[in-house]
Amino acid sequence: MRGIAKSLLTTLSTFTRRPVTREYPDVHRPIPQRDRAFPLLLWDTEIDEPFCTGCHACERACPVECMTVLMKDNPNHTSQGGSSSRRKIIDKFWIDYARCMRCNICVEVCNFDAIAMNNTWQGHELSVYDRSDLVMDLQQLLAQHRAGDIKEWVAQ
Amino acid sequence: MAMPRLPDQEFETQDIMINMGPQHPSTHGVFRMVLTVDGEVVRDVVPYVGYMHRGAEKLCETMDYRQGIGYMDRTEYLANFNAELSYVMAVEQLMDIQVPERAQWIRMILCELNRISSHFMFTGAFGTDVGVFGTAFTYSFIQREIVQDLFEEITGDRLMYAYFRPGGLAWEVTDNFVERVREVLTQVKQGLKDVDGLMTANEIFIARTRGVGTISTEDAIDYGMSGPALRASGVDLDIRKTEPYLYYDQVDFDVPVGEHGDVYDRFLLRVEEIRQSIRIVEQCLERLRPGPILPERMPRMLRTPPGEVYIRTEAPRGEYGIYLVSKGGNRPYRLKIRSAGLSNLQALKEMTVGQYVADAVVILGSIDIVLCEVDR
Amino acid sequence: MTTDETQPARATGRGGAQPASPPPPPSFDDTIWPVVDRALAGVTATPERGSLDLIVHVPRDEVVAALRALKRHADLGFDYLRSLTAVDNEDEGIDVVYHLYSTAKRLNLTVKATLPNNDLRIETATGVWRAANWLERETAEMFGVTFAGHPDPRTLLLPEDMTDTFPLRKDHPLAEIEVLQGEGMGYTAEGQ
Amino acid sequence: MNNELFGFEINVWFDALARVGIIVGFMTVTVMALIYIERKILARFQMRLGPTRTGPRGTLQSVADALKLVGKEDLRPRMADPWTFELAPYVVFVPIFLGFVILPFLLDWHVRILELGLLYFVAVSSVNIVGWVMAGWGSDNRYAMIGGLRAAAQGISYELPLVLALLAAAMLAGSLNLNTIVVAQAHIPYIVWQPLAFFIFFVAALAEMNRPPFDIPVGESEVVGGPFVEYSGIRWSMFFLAEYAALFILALIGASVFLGGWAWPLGEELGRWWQLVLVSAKAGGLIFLVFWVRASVPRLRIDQLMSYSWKVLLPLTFVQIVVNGAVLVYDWPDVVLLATGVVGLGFLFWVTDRAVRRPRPRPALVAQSEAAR
Amino acid sequence: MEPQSIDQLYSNYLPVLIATIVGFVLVISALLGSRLLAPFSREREKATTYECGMLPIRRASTNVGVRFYLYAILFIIFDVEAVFIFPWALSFVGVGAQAYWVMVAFIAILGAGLGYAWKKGALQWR
Repeated sequence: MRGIAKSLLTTLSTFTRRPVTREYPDVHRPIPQRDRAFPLLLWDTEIDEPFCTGCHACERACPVECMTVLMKDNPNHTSQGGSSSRRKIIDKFWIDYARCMRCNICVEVCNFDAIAMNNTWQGHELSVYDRSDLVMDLQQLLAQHRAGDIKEWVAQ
Repeated sequence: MAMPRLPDQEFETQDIMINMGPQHPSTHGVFRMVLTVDGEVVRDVVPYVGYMHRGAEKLCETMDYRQGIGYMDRTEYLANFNAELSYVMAVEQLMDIQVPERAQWIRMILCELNRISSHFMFTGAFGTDVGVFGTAFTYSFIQREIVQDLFEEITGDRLMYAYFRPGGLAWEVTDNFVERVREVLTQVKQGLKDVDGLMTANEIFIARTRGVGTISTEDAIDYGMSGPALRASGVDLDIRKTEPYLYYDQVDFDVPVGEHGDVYDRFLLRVEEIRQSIRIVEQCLERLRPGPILPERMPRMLRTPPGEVYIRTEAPRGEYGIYLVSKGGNRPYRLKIRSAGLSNLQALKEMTVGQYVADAVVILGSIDIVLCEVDR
Repeated sequence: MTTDETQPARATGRGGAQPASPPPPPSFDDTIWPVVDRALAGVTATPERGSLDLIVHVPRDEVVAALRALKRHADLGFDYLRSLTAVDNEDEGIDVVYHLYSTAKRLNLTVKATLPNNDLRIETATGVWRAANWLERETAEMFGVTFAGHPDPRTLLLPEDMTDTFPLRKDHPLAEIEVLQGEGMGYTAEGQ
Repeated sequence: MNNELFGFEINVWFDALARVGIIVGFMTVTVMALIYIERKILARFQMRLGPTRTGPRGTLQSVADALKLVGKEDLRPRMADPWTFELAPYVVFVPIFLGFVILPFLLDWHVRILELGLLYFVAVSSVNIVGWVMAGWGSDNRYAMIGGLRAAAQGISYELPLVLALLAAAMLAGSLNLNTIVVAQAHIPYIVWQPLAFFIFFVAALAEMNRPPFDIPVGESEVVGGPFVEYSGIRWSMFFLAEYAALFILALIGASVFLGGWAWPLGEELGRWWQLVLVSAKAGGLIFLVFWVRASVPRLRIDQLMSYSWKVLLPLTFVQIVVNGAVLVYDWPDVVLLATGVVGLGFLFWVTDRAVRRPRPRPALVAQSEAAR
Repeated sequence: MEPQSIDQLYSNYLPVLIATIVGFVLVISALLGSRLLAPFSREREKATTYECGMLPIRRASTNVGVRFYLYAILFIIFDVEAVFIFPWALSFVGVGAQAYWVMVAFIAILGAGLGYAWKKGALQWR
């Protein structure tokens, strides 16, 4: 009976404590700055084009093959009279967020620092009704950084 | 009037087969066992595993060493750091990489914190198994959440950390790492007091667990059990002591060993291990010095020379072994994951037969299986 | 006899605590090999220096006898089966690998037996350790190795009817990844 | 022949009907409130918030649940025995509902105060065990079957201590009439003279209601809901309704028989509102205790549960009855009752402790600073 | 206790009858309400027994080894006893010490019976 009494007292002591529940849609959990949500492409605001050159490094390194990358000649390259030093640039980019395992490898292998996983945007609120809605195309991947919604945190 | 003649078997009782799982509240994942029950007593139990088999070994054989880390997380989702550690240690062993001291200490801290969070998962789920309505679960999960928050701050992910790398760590910990860990430890100590007060001395809890699911020392060894489930049977086999890896030989901690090999001992043992882990982490924090977290010269692509290694580490559930065979190149030729859960689960029949149906659930809970680890 | 044989190798794993030792000389005097050799009298065993543990190659017909001898030997007492698995060496056959441990003497040993591709049969070790039961079932279904005399030869992880293909063999392909993007998403329709 | 309801003279049929009708409404509201309160209280014990979404502070949660349950598909397994399966909810619910008839809510408000009220209650309420067995057997489900059998075993085993513990208190009042029993405790409630009987009553009531730690028939982690695992929608909610109605009834019976109902401690000359406050406080306290115990203790095992009833509680109730008889016949002072009650309670706790902490020592954790190498 | 008139009894137990009817009506109306509101499908899969996701192997209603029938027998004995104790408990004070000792003897005999059953292992749930 002593043990049961101890149990009862323990629960009574927690009865008086403050609940730990967060009322989710009203109260959001503070997300640590390092939180890697899903990979995003970064936007080179100086030249006004993506950093990504479509070199396929991330695509090859992705353990789950969630990326599809296509490159093209950069129309904005200096040889074409533009202002960019990138000879090639990303043409199409898809990431299947439903498949991404958030391992950060794509960020680590990127030679151009063109991809990041440190966003504070919708990364954890991605509920959709159709799985194919989780396949993000180039515009969606770039939009967040272009709008300045990403807090920078670079590993290392 | 003559009595109507009844066939002889008319009043014979039959054993019924109860199918528990894969969709059962207390099989801890998609595990299935078929109990043959005579009244309330279990006469036979046939476990079925494999519902979570995703071929992690095969997958890892098709990808390079860095890509495999993420898959290790997914085999052992409650003790990811321990799983990653075995894997990166295997690669380091083959490549003969020397890991910087700071990285080792941080690894140790994280592994022990992971042990704490994993054992809290056990106390919570086990509390539910013996029938405390949710209280043990929330108590434990609050603590687990605290540890998890810390992991998220450091690694950027709540569950699938992918933080260890062959050679060290993926990136440096946060600036306030030491303070945060100390803070977490104080909270965990309070939480442990709650869990302890709720269950350990409770007479009903003791009545439900003591003397239940006993397994002898010899049987436990013969079945290849490991971790707390083995130590509860009185074997002082803890790889952190017997074959120290990281810096476990430089810190002071006790290995709790049970005497009776029953469910109650397994529970007490895990609670005690949480205390010991807190002790280890505190010592690690004192010895943590600034320094590099990766060796100076790390190849960009990890390539191992031909060879093979069997690395074993003490994960919360027992021995998590990685048998890595390399034939050169950047990917494992064969990667075998020795899962503690699979071996521990083999002894389920030995422990359960002859006990009550209600005990079957408690015994299964006391083994503390993670089905992803069992099936890989 | 202590865990000396694992010391030099383990030092490297400890990362910087000691300088990496040079590759050990091909003698096995400083390991448990002499004891193992004595225990395995009558069995043709070939030692090999492994990365952490001593590896002993045993002909497959003598494996169970060897394992039993290793378990019973007073100075070794390998009473704990850490792991049992197989390695598909393609043309060279399939290795069945036993990782043994001695709880009393704290010793490690790896035992290997090679099975030729045309006859993947080996005797079961369930009589030596009950731990071998599920591990052998897993190895059997994954590699197609037959463990003769196994008391419960059902599949473990795979579906019961999946007995014709062996996933962990090197010739077993991975499934195609389902594609929801790129061409599958109407890339061609958009034009380039 | 006429009766009086709220000061109006009405026909006895209408009177009865009106009172039962009030009870129906009262029961529905109470059960919904109890479900909400239980969820809130349990949540607080677990440092959670409980329902917050439906209505202000989640107060409409029960209403939402009830609506949902009505709108859910009502399934009957193909293999189930149609008659037993369909009838089980009635057999579970109606006896519990009948229990409301004798409850002494206030001094002058109740449906009927029967002269043999306690006996009536005992007789009626035990019928619902049959319903549990019917539900378990009729579902053709192994979990339900085991749960039903457990419910039967548990129900009959705790019926006796419950009845005899109530009887021990009724002996002191010399009546089975609940109002008389309440009046008899106008100044000192029977919990003072009968602590052992109260404890036994409380434990047995927990078991009768299948409340933790005696929720073995419905044990979620073992038999996944037990007898009503196959029930869905409104049919399932009947079991739920019965469960909470039983909780309320037993709490009120306990409050009346052992805590003095609407009377103690201020005597019986109280206004209706004071009586209401007193009776709700007492019944509410008991209900809170039930929730508190639920949040704190694990579930017993069936054999332990049966042993506890037959080997511990039942003999002690006999002892209590014999002692009560002696005190009444020989006119011993009431303090003897208190003393024997306390001694009996101490003995009960001691036996429980002994039974749990068997001779075997507490497993010592062998701590080793240096593992033997 | 003064004897009650038939009218009084009638008046007292009438609510019991009415409550029984009302109780049944409550359940029926709830079921009818659900019949009106809830969806119904004729899908056969839904009507399979819950067996944790597996198909049931056999019918569950076989001859189960019910281990507590001894308890059930004991229960009947003791419940009958309780019925005897009830009238005694209310009237023995008036009758006097003799009635008390008779009942003590009665309880003692039953207690001995319980002890015998205990010793014989009838209280062991196997």
